Amino acid sequence: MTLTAQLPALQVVLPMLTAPLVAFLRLPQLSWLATTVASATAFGIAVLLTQAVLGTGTLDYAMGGWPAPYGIALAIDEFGALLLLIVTGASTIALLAGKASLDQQIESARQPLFYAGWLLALAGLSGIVMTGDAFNIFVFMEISSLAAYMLVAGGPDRRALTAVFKYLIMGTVGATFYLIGIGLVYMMTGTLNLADMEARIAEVADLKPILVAAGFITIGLALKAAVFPLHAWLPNAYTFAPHAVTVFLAACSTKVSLYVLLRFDFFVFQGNLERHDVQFAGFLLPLALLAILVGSLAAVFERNLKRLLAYSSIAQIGYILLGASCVSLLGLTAGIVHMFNHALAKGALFLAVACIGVRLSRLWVDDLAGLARQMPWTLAAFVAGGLSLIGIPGTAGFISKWYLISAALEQGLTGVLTIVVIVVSSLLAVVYIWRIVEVAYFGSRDAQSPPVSEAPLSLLLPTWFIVIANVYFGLVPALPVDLASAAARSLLGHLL
Amino acid sequence: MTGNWQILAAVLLPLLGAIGIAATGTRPNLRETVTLATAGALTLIVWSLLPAVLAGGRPTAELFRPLADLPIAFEVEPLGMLFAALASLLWIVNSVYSIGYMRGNQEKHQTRFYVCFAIALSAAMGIAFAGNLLTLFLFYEVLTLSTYPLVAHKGDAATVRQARVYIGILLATSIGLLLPAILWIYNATGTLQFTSGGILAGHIDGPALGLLLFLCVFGVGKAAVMPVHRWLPAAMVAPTPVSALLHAVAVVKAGVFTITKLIIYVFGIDYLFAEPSAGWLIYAAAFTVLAASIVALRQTNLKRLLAYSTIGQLSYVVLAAAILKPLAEVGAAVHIVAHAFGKITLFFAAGAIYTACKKTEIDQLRGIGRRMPWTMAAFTIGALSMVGVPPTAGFVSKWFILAGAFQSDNFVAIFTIILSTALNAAYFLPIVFRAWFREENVAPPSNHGEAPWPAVLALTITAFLTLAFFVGNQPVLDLELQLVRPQP
Amino acid sequence: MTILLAVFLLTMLVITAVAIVRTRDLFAAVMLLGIFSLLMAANFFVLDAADVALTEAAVGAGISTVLFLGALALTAARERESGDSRWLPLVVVVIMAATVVYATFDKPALGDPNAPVHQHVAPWYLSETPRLIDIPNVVTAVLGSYRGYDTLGEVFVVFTAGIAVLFLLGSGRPGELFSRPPDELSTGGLKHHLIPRVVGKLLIPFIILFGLYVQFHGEYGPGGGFQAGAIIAAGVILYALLEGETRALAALPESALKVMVIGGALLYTLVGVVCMLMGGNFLDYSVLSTNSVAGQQLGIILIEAGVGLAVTGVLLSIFHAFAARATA
Amino acid sequence: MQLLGLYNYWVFVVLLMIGFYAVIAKSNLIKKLIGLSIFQAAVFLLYISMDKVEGGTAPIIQAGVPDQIYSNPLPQVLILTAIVVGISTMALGLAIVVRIKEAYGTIEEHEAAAMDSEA
Amino acid sequence: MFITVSIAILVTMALAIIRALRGPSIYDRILAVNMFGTKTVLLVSVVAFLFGRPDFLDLALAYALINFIGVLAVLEFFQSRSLRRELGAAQQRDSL
Repeated sequence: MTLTAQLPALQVVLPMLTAPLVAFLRLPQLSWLATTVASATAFGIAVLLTQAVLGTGTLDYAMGGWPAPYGIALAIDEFGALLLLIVTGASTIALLAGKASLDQQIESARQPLFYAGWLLALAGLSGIVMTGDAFNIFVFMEISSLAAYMLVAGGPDRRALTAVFKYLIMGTVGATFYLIGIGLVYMMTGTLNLADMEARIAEVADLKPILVAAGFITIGLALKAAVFPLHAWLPNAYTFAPHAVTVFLAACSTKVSLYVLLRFDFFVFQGNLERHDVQFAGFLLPLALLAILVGSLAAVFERNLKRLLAYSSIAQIGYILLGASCVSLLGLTAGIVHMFNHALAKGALFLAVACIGVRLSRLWVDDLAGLARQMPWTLAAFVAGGLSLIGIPGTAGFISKWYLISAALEQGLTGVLTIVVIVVSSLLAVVYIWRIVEVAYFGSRDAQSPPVSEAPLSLLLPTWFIVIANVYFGLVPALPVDLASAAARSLLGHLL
Repeated sequence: MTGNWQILAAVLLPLLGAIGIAATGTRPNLRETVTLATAGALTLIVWSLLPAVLAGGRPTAELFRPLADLPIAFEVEPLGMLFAALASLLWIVNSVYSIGYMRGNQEKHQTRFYVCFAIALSAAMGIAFAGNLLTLFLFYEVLTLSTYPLVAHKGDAATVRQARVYIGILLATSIGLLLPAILWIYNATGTLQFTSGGILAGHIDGPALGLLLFLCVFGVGKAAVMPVHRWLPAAMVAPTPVSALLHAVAVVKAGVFTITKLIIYVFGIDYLFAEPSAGWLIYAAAFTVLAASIVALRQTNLKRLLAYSTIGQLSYVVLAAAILKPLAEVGAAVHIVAHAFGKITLFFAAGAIYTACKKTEIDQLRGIGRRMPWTMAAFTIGALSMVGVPPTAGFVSKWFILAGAFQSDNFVAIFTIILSTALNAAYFLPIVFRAWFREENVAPPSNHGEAPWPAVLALTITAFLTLAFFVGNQPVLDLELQLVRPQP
Repeated sequence: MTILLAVFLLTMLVITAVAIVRTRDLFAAVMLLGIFSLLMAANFFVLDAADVALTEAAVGAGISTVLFLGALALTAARERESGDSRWLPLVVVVIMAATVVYATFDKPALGDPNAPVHQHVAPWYLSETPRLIDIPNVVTAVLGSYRGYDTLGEVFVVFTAGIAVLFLLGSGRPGELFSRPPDELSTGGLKHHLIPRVVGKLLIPFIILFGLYVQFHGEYGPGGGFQAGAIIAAGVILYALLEGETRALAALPESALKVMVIGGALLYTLVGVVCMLMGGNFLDYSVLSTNSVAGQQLGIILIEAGVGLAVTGVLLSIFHAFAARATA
Repeated sequence: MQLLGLYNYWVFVVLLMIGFYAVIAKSNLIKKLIGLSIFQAAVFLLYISMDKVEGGTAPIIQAGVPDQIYSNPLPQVLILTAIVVGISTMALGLAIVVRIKEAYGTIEEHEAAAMDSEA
Repeated sequence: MFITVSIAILVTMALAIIRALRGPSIYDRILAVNMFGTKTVLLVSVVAFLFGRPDFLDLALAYALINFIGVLAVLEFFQSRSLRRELGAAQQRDSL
């Protein structure tokens, strides 16, 4: 066994192995360092895996050496590779940038536990992405969720606690729904392996339980992914979490749930349930459109900076779903590319917020008045992230919107409606981003408020790294687009 | 990054300049030197492309390739060459003027001003040389965004409100109308490449073509065809050099340039001419010309009057393009130049007056000719050019447009041009008359003379150019006749 | 007979559940929840799930009750009268119920040997385990080896919960996991009640011994690392109840808990890594010994030990975090 | 017998709904968690009901009884894991409730929400 | 025989549950829970014999232990709560 062949296992095991070691360290600095190194290594492994996937196609790994339906198999395809890059990348950047911010927001004695939780969230999320086993997804979903609850609860405001309680309740209900769905499918097929399930559902004569199972799984995962109207937990959880945690979770946690959702609906159910694609689209398309409109509108009227961006995330999740609900090659490519690009754009925005949060204690839009003079680099990064979110050409956001609109154009009359919604919400995005830019650049700072200096370099550098990535992937988007179109092709296997 | 280095340099040099300006922000003299040096170098580079284009060459370059068949790529053709040459040349003049104006008025945030200016110029170069619609759209948005800080320069509440109108209209129209139009075109034809004779023939026809034209014309908000003209008067809150370069040259010209380019290279003149559903454009343009002139008549603030005059003059270009005849297209191109020279002179003059004695209302200008003879002489030349009186640049372009209109017996256009000429005269000549032949009615706050010398120098140069263009327009004609001549 | 038992137990389950939701006395609700768990466990036992029955009893009736009581002590024992919303939830619930009942009509009946679950995968486990792993308890074989990766995940779920509870309720001082209760409370316990104290203390060694039996007998009968961990933790909790927090922490100090938690989690993971180093896949115990069956058995014993250590450590840490939190 | 054979599933549905009702309707946070644990327990029942084979016994292989039928071990393994997940979630939930009580002085959801909207 | 015994146990379990549900005092409930636990232990043992797997008596043992600990936990909870109340009352008196 070469090291390369073992990489899929190491991707999860490495952060898991580090977590107990980090948890009870005496020195917070050291625990941060160990966590960051582990996360960066995980990112390196993800890069290697992506290379391998691009070279040889899907990677399989049999846990414990047991063959697939009997043991648990890992399966990493292009879709998974893309998600792994997002998860490990977001974690690494958030850690690198978040040091200063976390030192402010988490008491130093609690930091080792906090970083252990961070590693577990990382391990959980990458575990979900890689596994090919339905129940294993549940187990890792719970690891990542419990760790995420803890990370969010680390926020300094007491409202973090009520927010996280809601998150916990809705997250657990979602996971349990998923478990019910798996149970029903298992009852009818006798297997837990996704590929095996797909093959065996075809033999099931009576599909009522499968249909209900598909419903439970879709709704459960939609809850976890904060799909409108099941998004109630998200705004406050993102708002009151520590800033670095928001960067991490906003970039990847909901996307991983969407990933599982797409894998189930397309791999497992699509080929077996009659007219499943029509039902899937009919169910999710209206939700996606509503999510886009409601999320954007809520963001326009929101005055808290972080909650504003959180509402925008709800709208962006709508975009991803919108692409998926086209059930076409272009549409799925658009949705998947948007997962990547939204992670970049939101990552940049929340990093900029973290920069501001280091210097300001309140993060209402009005508090930013005139801040651009004191923190020019931070605000410039915010503007760049905002442009990517709006979808200005030359930024990553444009690429996904381009694919999305192209996909909608294929859809005929509903496509026109879709385009109208996309355009309207882009304009709303202009409004809510611009409102902040205007206040920051042309407002004047309260004379009594103490002077503010630019964010520390340790925060600015990663922020600008992501900003540049936004531009880079806006101009040279080959990597995410290639991965996404390959992923879309394999998802659509039955319909092509 | 491949292809002709001059093109890439033209786009990237102003960006480098912007960095240089930002780096030298604490030392004004050095900063202004950087600005001027960048502008000079840019002009040299752009003009060095001219011989090749005159000889029929079409240099190309490619920057990136974000989508498989949609690169960010450039191709120099006569229209773009003209626009780039004009914008780069006037940047030098404008920089000289800016130095006088900004220092004379002790404006704040001068570094931000020069940085944004340089970025805007980079965007203008990108628009001029864009080889496809996507590239054009990209730089169009960059231009919008980079000029926002210039418009909102003063930063008080009223200014910000107006600047919000400016950015709101421009972004909303471009994202809301132009982008869907681009996608539509791409979806229908599979390409966005600018091609002689257009790309739409055989793909979109009938009422759909009219609708697409609608999306394009109103999506290009910078062309200020009514009713999306509101941003232009709003943008007059900007410092005068901004109004001068951006709202007489770069931004608005980018708008009409885009429309002309779309009509020639995407729709195709002949294809559009044969399509009755596209006929509405000429009426929209004619209406804008006349309505803007009438509104201008009623203005009492000099800069607002110039703004409405600009709206009218821009629609001349759209009108000329919409005549859809070769000579009229040449006229449209020539009018871009002619109007640029004339209008920048007028704005310079308005700014010079403001710098010298803080006067902004037309009514205050009585007798000012005697205090500021150079300025008012230049103003007079600019005004005559707007009206289209020989020997000014305005006459040349109007001549071609009229010729084009007669070519197609388009009486709507002919009538509009004649009537609007009368209206132009009606709102410009009284100002000139007042300035030279009336006594001062308000005592000036100080016993002022001319504005600082760089400003006067600049407006003298542009006034001279306005006159010179009347006799020396041959190179421009040579260049632009290629538009209508079949490609070798 | 099975059906009769099941029907009776299930009906009582429903009655208990309704009572739990209806009562406003949270204390009574927690006690009824204990009954609910016992009923559930008995039901599992009737349905042939001995391992699950043991776990449900240890966790549901034991640990869970203790944790709920700990939380009630720190919060409130009664529910306020108002604040509930009634109609909308009821509608949602009824719609959902209708959907699920719709699905049940095609389900195989209880005990149907022709049900798909009994046709695929599971028969393989039952028929191949004697050959491949050679331990009687197939549940342990599946848990420890075939789906060992799930069990690793399970250990880390518990670990995450432990970390999270310590993060939320821990002392917040460097190098000290739990906050210290004020003296008046910490000396408490049931020290002054002679009978429980004597009987309880007599029982503790047996509980621990029984836990170890469950741990190491897991390959042969119902049991394994998790159940053992819960039982041993319950034994130590009993000590804490009798003698008070301070003495319990003196008997099994923080440092020992840390060692158990880290050691358990690492033991499991490292067994997997050693398998990799020895040329197999992660958690492929066959390579641990020249004989693959012996390797499997060794691997299962080791990881079960890891599970037992980690679970004991984490459950005790959670218990102490609640119990030791000072209430001002 | 057919109907009686599905009794397990119906009880599963009823318990699921009782738990779910408590989760969404109750304002008391501890009561919500109690509801959540009933909700999860219902799912355990669903799985364990699947594993039973008529005439079978627990899947612990008895030496010397060759024709013994054994119930299905796989759902049992899954539920062992799920029980552990359930208690972990519960512990974390209770810890959060304790912190909420300390920060707000109440464990009623609507009261806490009212306190935040005032602030 | 086992069947008769188990039915008898089921009946007593039902009775215990009724007491636990109705209360009225807290001690009634505690006693009911304790009794219910004992009955479960019995049921498990009887059913183990009924199914012919007497080795599952292990489980019954575990239930008995857990039940004992549970009841002690409840009692401790009561004691510490009343202790805390007394302390609170004492503090109030001191502050007066």
